[in-house]
Amino acid sequence: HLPILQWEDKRGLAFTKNNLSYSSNALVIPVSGDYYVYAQVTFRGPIESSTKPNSVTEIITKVTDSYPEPTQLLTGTKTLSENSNGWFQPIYLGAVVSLEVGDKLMVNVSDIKLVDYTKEHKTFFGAFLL
Amino acid sequence: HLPILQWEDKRGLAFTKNNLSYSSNALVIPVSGDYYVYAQVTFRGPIESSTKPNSVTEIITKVTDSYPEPTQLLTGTKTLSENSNGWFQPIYLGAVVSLEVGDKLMVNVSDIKLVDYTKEHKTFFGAFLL
Amino acid sequence: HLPILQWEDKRGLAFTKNNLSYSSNALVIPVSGDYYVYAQVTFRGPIESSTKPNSVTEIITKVTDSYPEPTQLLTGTKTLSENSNGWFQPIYLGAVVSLEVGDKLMVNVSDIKLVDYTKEHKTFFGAFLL
Amino acid sequence: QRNVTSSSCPAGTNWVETVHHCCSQCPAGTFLSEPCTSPENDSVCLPCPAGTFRTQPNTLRKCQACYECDQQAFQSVLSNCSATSNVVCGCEPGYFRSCFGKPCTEFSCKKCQPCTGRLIQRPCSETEDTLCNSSCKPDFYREGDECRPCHTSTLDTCGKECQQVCGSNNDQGSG
Amino acid sequence: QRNVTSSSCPAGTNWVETVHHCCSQCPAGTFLSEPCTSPENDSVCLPCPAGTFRTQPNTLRKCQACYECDQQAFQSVLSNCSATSNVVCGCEPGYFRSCFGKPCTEFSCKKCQPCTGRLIQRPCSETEDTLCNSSCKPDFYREGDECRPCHTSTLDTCGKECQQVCGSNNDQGSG
Repeated sequence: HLPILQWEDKRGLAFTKNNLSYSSNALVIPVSGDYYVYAQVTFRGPIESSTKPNSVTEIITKVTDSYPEPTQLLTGTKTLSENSNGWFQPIYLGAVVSLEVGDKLMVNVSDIKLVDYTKEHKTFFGAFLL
Repeated sequence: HLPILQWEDKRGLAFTKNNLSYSSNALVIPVSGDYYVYAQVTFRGPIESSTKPNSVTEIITKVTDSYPEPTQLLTGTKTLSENSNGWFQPIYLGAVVSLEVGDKLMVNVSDIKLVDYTKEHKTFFGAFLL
Repeated sequence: HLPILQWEDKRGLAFTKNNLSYSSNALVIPVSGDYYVYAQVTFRGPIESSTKPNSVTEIITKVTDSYPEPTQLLTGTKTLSENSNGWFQPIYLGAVVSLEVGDKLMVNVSDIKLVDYTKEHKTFFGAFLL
Repeated sequence: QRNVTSSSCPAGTNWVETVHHCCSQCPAGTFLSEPCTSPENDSVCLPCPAGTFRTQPNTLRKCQACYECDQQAFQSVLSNCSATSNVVCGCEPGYFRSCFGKPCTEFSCKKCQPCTGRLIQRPCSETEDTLCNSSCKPDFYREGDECRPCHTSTLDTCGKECQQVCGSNNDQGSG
Repeated sequence: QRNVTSSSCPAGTNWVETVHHCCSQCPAGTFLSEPCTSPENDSVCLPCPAGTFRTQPNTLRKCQACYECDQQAFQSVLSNCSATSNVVCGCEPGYFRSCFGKPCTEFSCKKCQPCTGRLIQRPCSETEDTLCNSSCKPDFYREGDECRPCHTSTLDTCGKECQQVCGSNNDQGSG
């Protein structure tokens, strides 16, 4: 599977409440219901080590004890036409999904080395119960 | 007017509840109020039949019995600089709009043949009452 | 600081309610709590007067009496690879942030002359209490 | 006011759900300030505030916000927004519309090409760039896809094409 | 049903929070219509509706929606969606997969190159374009990176390369 992003859940603008907790790279759903789930990942390049990617992808996935495979909930995938000098590309995703208590939400990306993790307001992830 | 997208409202991740129903390509508003309305369309190309487009556009529109013309609520329009080989371009839109009972919400696109309809997590549309 | 956008808060699709008011370019928070804050800015060019920009940036910032400097809440920044003829680039941002009564929310952009202000459904800004 | 469902209101009236009545439509240029509640007090319509408009009869609670013309992109106002019509934008003189796809709802204004050294086959218009004649004007010689005036180049440095065109003019002179 | 926490259900059962029971998993191709409430009435499983599937045993309330193959981009269906497996897409004959990054979850189908005037070193396949031999076939001469058939060019107009290749063939004829 695609690499999973790790998140800060306490410092700065980050917070969790109403029992929506964060553990081992996932938001854990405390009560069944419909949630608006969202995430933005800012990708940037080029970085020496990786070959010139021709696309970047961000996927919000759900993992549940009721099924052995993760489910892709939302996907944003964009081809890169930028030339060799520096490029930035944010991808925002958000939608309402029905979740069960205990479901885990994670964000996967096509290439972790391309993620701009430097500023909390450029790459973020969250959910709220409707 | 621009072509209107058709949506799946029951299978997989799709669902409707609280009387927000889907009929003839539109979400039908059951009760007046402020709604957060959102949609993502993933465009992809090139496809032989259509001339090389220089832009893609997604518009969330409202149709109401109180007015003979549709109202454009949210618009995302992006020029394409990608070259001839394959390209992907997601456009996400979301905002709060005041709606009346009976109003219909639809998604129009600049060219239906450029819409990636193959996976439910790449192109989606929804609304919830605040 | 980056230039601040001005907004229409009454005409057309724009509205404010529940004491969330708009004054001197900012949304003023009437009651402390968690808000989903969002904004889309459609950038377009080229325009003669400004040099060819190589990127566009949109930032939602918070100003508060409790701190002398604005806080960047959400940032969307994208490099431009489009060639010289006309280009369009929408940037959407949205997330949940904890706000205190009296906090002010504003939208800054890298270059005001590149903002498409001509249609209300292309550039918009809002927030709602969870 | 017969208690009817929304689809079957008599002509000139719309169903207003909040009052469960068919109310008279407000004319173009106005909006529904107060819906009708009985035959005696019919819809109250108010004119669209400045900067807004309605082109059709309606029972909407607000008017639509006028678009604006993109001054920074050399757009000009062809007709101002009125209570019953949106603003119509075109291009400033010396510019033409370059559309982003069809229909041409979005366009940028591009500078008309000057046809230096050529005859104008079709002048620049609101919707099309100037069409330059493919051949150069007299006293101009071709270099690549440009037409250069003869006098600016001294005969000895200029290429075959320039000699041919500019040389013949000087026949009378230097022979 | 020992009242256990979610992590420790016996094999073949999953913890179902809504009923606080470990319920039998529904087999692949079905979904959990009704969770178990007691040892007597176990999970009620129903087949996935058309257009949906589940590849694994589960206690999910819905099946996953099948993907679709991108006909407009020359994709073809290698195997249809079934109750237990998603659709599998490939490329139409004469096209090969051009992946968007690895693993190749997203791909577009590109036309195989024809190797006009060259021998085919490796034919076009589902995953790779045709590999053309670098040198031209007999009776073809090289021009840029193309191979042109001799007969189409008359000897006097064709360049050095063409003379060499096409000229020698005619030795027998015009000598």
